[in-house]
Amino acid sequence: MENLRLLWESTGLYNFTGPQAIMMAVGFVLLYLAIKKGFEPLLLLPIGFGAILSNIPVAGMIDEGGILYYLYGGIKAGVFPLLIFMGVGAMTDFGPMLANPKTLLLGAAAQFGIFATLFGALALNVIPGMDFTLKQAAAIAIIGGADGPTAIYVASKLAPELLGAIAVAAYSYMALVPLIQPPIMRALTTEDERKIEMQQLRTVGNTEKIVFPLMLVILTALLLPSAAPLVGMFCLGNLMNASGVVDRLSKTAQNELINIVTIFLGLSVGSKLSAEAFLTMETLGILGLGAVAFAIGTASGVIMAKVMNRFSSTPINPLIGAAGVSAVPMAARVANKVGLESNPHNFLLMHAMGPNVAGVIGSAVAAGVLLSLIR
Amino acid sequence: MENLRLLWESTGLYNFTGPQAIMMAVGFVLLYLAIKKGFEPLLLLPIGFGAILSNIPVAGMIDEGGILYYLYGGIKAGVFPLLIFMGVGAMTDFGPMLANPKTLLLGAAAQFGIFATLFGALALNVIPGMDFTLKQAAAIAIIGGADGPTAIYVASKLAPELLGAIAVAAYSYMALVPLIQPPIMRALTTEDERKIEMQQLRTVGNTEKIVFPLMLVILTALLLPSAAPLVGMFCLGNLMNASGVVDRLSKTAQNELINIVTIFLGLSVGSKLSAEAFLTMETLGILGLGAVAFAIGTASGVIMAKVMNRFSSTPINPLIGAAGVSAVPMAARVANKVGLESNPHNFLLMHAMGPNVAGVIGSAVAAGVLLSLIR
Amino acid sequence: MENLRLLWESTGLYNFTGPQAIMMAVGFVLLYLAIKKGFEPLLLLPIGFGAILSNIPVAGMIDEGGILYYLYGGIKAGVFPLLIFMGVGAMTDFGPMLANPKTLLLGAAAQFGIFATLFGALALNVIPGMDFTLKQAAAIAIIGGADGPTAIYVASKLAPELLGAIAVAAYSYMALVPLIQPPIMRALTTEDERKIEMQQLRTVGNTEKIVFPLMLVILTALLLPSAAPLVGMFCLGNLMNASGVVDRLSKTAQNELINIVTIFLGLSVGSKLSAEAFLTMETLGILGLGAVAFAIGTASGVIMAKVMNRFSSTPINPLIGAAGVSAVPMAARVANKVGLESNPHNFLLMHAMGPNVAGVIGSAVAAGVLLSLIR
Amino acid sequence: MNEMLSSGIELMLIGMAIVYGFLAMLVLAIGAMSSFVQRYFPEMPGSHPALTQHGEDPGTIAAISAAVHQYRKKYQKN
Amino acid sequence: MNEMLSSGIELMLIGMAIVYGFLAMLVLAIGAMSSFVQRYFPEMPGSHPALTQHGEDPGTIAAISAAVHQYRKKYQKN
Amino acid sequence: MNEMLSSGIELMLIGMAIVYGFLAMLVLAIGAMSSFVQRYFPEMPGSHPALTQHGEDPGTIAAISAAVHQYRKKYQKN
Ligand code: NA
Ligand code: NA
Ligand code: NA
Repeated sequence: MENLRLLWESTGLYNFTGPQAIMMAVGFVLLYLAIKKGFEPLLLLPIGFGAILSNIPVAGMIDEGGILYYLYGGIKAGVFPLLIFMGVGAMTDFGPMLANPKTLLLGAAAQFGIFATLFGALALNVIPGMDFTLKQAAAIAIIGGADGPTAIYVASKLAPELLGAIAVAAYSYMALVPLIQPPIMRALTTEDERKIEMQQLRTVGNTEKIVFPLMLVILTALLLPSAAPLVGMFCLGNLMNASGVVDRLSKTAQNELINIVTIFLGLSVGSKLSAEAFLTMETLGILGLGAVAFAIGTASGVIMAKVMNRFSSTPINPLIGAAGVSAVPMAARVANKVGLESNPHNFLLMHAMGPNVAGVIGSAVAAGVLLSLIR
Repeated sequence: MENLRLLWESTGLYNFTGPQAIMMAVGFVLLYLAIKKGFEPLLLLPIGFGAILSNIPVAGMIDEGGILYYLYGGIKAGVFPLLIFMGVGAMTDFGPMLANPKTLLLGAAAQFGIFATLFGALALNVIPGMDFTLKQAAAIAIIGGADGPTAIYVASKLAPELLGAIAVAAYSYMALVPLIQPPIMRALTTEDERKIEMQQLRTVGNTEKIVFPLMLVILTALLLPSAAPLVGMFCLGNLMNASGVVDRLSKTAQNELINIVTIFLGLSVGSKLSAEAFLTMETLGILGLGAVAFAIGTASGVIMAKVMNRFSSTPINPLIGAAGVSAVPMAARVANKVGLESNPHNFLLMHAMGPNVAGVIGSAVAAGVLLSLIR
Repeated sequence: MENLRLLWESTGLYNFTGPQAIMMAVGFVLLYLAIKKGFEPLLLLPIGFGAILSNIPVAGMIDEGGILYYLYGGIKAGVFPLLIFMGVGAMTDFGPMLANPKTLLLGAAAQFGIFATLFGALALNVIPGMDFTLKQAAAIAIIGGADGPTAIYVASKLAPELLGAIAVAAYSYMALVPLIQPPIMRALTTEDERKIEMQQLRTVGNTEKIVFPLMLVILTALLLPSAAPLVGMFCLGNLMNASGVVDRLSKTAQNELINIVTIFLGLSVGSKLSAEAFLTMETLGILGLGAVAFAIGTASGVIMAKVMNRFSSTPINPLIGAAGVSAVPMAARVANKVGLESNPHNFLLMHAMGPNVAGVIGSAVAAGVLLSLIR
Repeated sequence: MNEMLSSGIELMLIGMAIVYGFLAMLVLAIGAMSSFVQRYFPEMPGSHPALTQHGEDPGTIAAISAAVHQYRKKYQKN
Repeated sequence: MNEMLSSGIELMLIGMAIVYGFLAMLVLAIGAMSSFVQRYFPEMPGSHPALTQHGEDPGTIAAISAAVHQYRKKYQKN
Repeated sequence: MNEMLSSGIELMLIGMAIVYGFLAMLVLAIGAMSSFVQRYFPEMPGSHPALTQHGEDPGTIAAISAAVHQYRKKYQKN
């Protein structure tokens, strides 16, 4: 009898709280988006499942002694996002950007989404229920960088209590890039601009591809060392691939290592989707601000490209400016697709890869700025 | 001279104790079983080698600062068995079970091996030299689940001092399934029963395979949250595979990640094969009880299948009940093989896979029961 | 204004110290050697990049909270070098050595490089600015073993402050084996000796290959347990491969696991290339002693082979003695190449693989001697 | 001693009841789920509904391959 | 409150200035690097300068394959 | 100083003695082991005694492939 009562009191039904149930439903929504809608499934599937597991009462998987508690250590130490960034670096080809370095300016312009959102988050504090500190505002703003590991890295340093919501917003909006960007791109460009064909890119040699990551890490070290962990690990991965002398390391960084860390990172992010942290007015603010950040970043990139097209000797299709938000390679594909609608023979993909990878550098630099200015 | 003496006093010959020598011999026996007899070599080879390494005097590989000490942390935190369970989940196809859900009852019946053994372990306390606490009895009983990671997980929580003996017994008996089960199966069935052909299974669609792990994790959360770590990680792996949207994660979970963790887990289990813990009367009790547990589990499964066959509209071959102990896919193969002896055209393999994977769920549920009732 | 000043004070330019700049230059030299000269790129590329990252001011990647700090934990615990050694063991074929066990004596002779260097390091203390303790001298001497993981393991135990310099010296000289060894080999042998053709090796069966690692680990446990971590993990890897029953574990140990650990190990070694530790007279001493160690080891091996050739019933080409330093398979290839110069039909490669893998055992044994005698 | 044995029996009864109960409930749940899925989300044999990912439509793939083609052609001429 | 907003504006201006400044400088640096590399280290199309590793010259490979061949022949005879 | 050098010499002598002793003993042990194995566990060339795993006999494999075949056939008909 005693045992039966003990058992009933140990069921989830007895212990469930309303907020936990809602958070599990959030987890299911994330799984639905990942599986049925194809929203960044590599991250949202483990995040959604992590949300479910961490909100199971009694099981205590996020308490000391639980697996999610230990896995979260890898985020707290900053190790998981940096290892993913190394793997992404190994997958990245800087060739198109090196062939047309001006496109770096598009990657810079699109980061305006970050800083405008930072201001927006602080302005939102006028709304009752919203009360973002400077650190929290900065952590939210980095969603505008459209770069998952960067957002998680910055959030884990500045506002770990918002990590779950920020990561979910970042990856969701990255998945929504094909829906968010095209209307903005069409609104800001004329049909003629969208038809612009660009000159073919020169071939970039191996030596340049090897020297670039080294140059980048040095400049970061000299000027913005707070961005050095992100930029440095990215450049390490890129150098492993470009140098061609450590292919087995490069392949492992791009495959098994990044896969293992992705599973662990997703589960740990999910473990931060607790009711107290997520079911707040702030989360609504974060979701709203994230959408605004993407829109502003896209617009800034397109406008910058229009300006550059006016002053450039070679034609620049403004659509590739939208790829400056990063979200590699989704944003570049969107630029390509919108371009094809106006001119079916105009393949912008390679041209858009330049601002696209520039956007990754840009958001890592912006992350460094935030980490160094906000204490 | 001083150095020579120092050196002699640092040899293993000078420092060896009898029990250490015996435990190294146990390690060699395990290696022999793994390599020459093909007994679960993936686990017993690293466990056996770990037993040898951890009993080398002076080297101190299980003391703080030694590699086996650090690796054991992964078991203590519960991380290693859960990651293996995730990988096993990714390898599991619930199709045959979903096509014939009644077979879940066979997976339930076979868990009687666990609970009968729990009682048996407590009863053994009448023998002088045996003195099992309730926690120890429960940890031993889980051997009857015929599931390695579950046994290690439960033992690490309830009776870490018995972990070595329990893991060795669990994997040894799983390897012995082809020897232990057939006589019991033949004794409990008639020739006619063994000849029963079963109806072909319907094809199970992808949607059902995706929904099932989600449904299972929810029901576990509601009713038996103490089983949620095991069942949850299993379902995560299964969902990664069934959803088809994160193939690279699923493949890594099934291959590199599970392989790495298996090496570490095996070595750490081996590090618990110290003389003080293993060379006791209790170990003999564990080995005896383990064999009994397997036998009872097999018999319960077969008898349950006989009962179901009587009341079922479609014929059920009682041999597939034996597969309810889990030990995937060995037990299902045994059912198939014994069936072929009576009827060379009767392929029971697919039919036995249902109770087989049901047995995995069953033993995880039984583990949850033990973990929640015994404190 | 305040923010601008804050920002300027957070730049690398403001914070760089001279020694940090020099160490970053050292990092670049290592990358140059790795990428352009092909010097052991698998290790020197991550080590060089780690040197750059760890000397970036402000970023604090080697301080608590930084990624390199956490990765270094894997060396401090001894886990990384031992896992690499396990992987190397899985890649090693003891066949040629078992076919001609006398070649073990060549692997023993070449370790004289270690002990002569130990004496040399102590003798160097007469030079002002050099002040090696016994522990430091032993850690430096192990460079003469021409085995990277062994050198890192011993250095991390005896003299972690010299780890960076010792690892760099060890891998650099291993890469320089094709330049260092041939002149010594030619100077110590006659043209006739270099022409000696050796008898073909017998085929070694699987059983012998399985028994050998077990025999080796037992003898190590009995006689030199302080070498057991190194020898034991090496034998585990070798047994996983030779036994043929755990191919999936063996392949993972040889590929993904060793690759992941190599990236982590390289970065962590690089993190020990700080200015205070590296820019000292001692480092010059280490580099000088390392070269001497390799030369003495090579010479000892060749001389031993000459002596054995005189007393042996079957002919022994003294060139294979040089392969006794380990540096697998580089040293064996060098022996083969120098042999071909004198006799274009004389393929020594297989014969040199015996002393080559014997050298690995020899240096692990020497490491055990140093670890047990020096406290 | 006797106390322990009786708690062993109690555990055996409760434990088996829960395992049976849980898995029997799972049988019913699967039955319900399967008929629900088969009625409202029927699957064509061979279809893989989960595998269609947006952003990867044939148009995009054609564009990518065309772009790569062009890029390669350029590369060869150099 | 007002103070926070003004520090928000300040951060926005400084932040964008740095991001722009850094990436603009990178444009110049890449330009300089590319012309330097193309002038002093010109590359043949298709060459992979980074992939030549010492110790792996054709001679060695020939030797290895010959040795393996010999070894295999021996093995077959047994 | 002198003391350190003398302990250096002592270490050199003892160290080399142990390394030599250990590897020489290994030569003898290998010799003994090899003749023991070759006498009592001779190997056919090409045989892989370690690879035979129980439970994986041809019968089982035939059964599995037949079962899979049947299952597939069913699947096609649907
Ligand atoms: Na970005
Ligand atoms: Na079971
Ligand atoms: Na050596």
